[in-house]
Amino acid sequence: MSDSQLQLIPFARIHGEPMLALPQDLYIPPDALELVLDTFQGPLDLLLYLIRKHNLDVLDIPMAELTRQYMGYIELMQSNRMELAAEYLLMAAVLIEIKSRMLLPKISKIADDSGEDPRAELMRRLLEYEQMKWAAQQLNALPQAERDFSIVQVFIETTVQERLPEVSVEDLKQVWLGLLTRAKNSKHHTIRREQLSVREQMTHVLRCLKNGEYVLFESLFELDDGLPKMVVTFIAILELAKEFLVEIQQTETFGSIYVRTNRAINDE
Amino acid sequence: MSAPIAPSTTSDANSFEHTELAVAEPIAASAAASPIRTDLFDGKMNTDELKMVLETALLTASEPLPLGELKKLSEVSLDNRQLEVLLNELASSWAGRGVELCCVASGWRFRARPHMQVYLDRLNPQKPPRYSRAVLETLAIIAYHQPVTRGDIEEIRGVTVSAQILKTLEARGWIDIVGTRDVPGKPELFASTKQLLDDLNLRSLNELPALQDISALLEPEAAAS
Amino acid sequence: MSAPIAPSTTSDANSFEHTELAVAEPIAASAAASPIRTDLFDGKMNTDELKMVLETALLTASEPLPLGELKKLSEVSLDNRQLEVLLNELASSWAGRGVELCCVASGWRFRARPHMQVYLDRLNPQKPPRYSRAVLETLAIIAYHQPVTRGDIEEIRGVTVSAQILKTLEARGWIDIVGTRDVPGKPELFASTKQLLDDLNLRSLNELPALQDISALLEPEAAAS
Repeated sequence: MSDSQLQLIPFARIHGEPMLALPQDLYIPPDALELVLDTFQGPLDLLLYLIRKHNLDVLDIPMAELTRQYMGYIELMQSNRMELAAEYLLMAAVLIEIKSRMLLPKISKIADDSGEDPRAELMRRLLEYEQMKWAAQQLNALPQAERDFSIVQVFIETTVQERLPEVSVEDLKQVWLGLLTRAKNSKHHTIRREQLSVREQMTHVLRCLKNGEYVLFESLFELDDGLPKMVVTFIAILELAKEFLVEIQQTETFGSIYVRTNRAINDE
Repeated sequence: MSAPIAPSTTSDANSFEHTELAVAEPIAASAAASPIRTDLFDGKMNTDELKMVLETALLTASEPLPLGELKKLSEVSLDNRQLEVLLNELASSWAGRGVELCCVASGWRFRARPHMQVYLDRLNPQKPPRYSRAVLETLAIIAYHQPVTRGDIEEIRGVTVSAQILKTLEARGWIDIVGTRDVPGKPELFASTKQLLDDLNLRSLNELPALQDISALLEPEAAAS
Repeated sequence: MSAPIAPSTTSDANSFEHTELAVAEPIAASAAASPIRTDLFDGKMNTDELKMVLETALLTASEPLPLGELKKLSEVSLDNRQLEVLLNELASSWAGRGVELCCVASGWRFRARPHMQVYLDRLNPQKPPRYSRAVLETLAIIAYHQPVTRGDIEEIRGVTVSAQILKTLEARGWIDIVGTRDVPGKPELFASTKQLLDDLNLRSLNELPALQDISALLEPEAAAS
């Protein structure tokens, strides 16, 4: 095991054996080639691998050597009839172009590109890619929610306080207004204006009579209520009688007056 | 590996916070040093440390955790009783806070105390649900025109009133049956309840906007339409 | 009905638990009596009570809570600085426990400390998927070079970027489309989200690991551009 092998994650496993580094002579067992290629993210990644593996200087790439090694891979891939990604072929063309430009004598330089190294663009791309490759590893190393730490979320029992629809006096008023408008427009019936307190008292009286027993007429009045309320109660009882909701009985003149609901009568 | 969980020796309730801090410190420190720490305590996790782990697990769990699950958190094997002692101690340490640890059917879980709901609602001001127009109109007719039968309501609204609407209002405690009208079929008479007045913050039905006022409002509007 | 809550008079730190209990009791009691209690403290909610409400809200929130949201919990109007003082005090009170209060990009939230994960994993053995190098490199390019088009990413990586990779990152909520570049084809511009920072427990993009400086290696022109 060499030192470099220790630092490398296995590229692939061939017949169960971990493949830690690519062989020096670039020979790759045919059944491993696909796996090996899968480990490279593309031509830039492959080039970086070759450069770093052979301790080449990114800033002074020996183009001939790098191109030769790169082409070795391409040939291997093609001889195995692997579907070669177009990017790999494009990169091969770029490498050959750079190599050929470097072979040209300097004086024959046509356009004034300020003496720029033909490798400059490749260098920039390699460094930029390497920077992002490194950044990706750093990002992945950061503790990540759910993978490396958990988020606190305490349960709230929302069912404890189920929110019921709320109704305001204003709602009721608006709805009633709407009903009155509709009634007015349709004119099928009229809604009488009534003293609400009489209606309220009618309900009150009906509640007092709810159990169906005869109730003393006087007991429906509360002296503490004051005269207006007593009058309203009286009108309410008369109204109930008029609507056949209650029955008022007096068995003898000046005798006790009893009131009971018609429901009680009907139940008999 | 088999160090028994000793009951907490500090009996002074006031020193609780301090005890916990002192115990917790080495964990945090060593955690930074090594990412893999299952063997850190070498089976010697003490009661306070275990309680901290239990607390953390319960705070992050999305479901109640049964005792069987919680046992997995301990390096020493605990029986249900021992675990429950710890959980009850943990629950007590949350007394008086906005969140409590409780035991429900499927296990233990933290939950917000119900009285905190009113504050939490400020963060999510969900619109309270509203009743349909049919329900509101029925309620208005019963409130203003009581006692009324279903037939009366239908006559005023001009459409049939489903039993469901009346049931909704009865379930809410806002209307009830106060009698029957003595006509064929003996229809039930509906009236509004004290509960409705309470919920509307009224002392009596008289405090509902008076019909006269409404008709005053109504005339120009009806004329306009 | 309007009994004001007297501010805590005990200054002894050890009696904290007791103080809190004594203060919290009337809240619970009156909550049961009346469902509407926003006016209960009559604007006099004290610091400890406010901290309890903040703590409860933060413990129960499903997302980090920004200062603007947290302010809604206070009955008195607080500025950001005052609120942050309280939040930092709250965070300190959790020192040495398994859970901590952190400030991340979208706001404040509680999380379990990373060293607790080894215990929590015993309850939930399945882990979220680890992302492939292609996904991670794409994420890094978007995070560090944003806003970028798919073409920009392909240019840097030297290979085509599959739609699946971008979809994976979008589904995780880590990237989104922030616009289109005004060139033929109107390619979409991708940027990283607050969710990414939240998930990495960071407050801003500045807290991402610093990049290796390549400009120094390259020509001055290249560095300037």
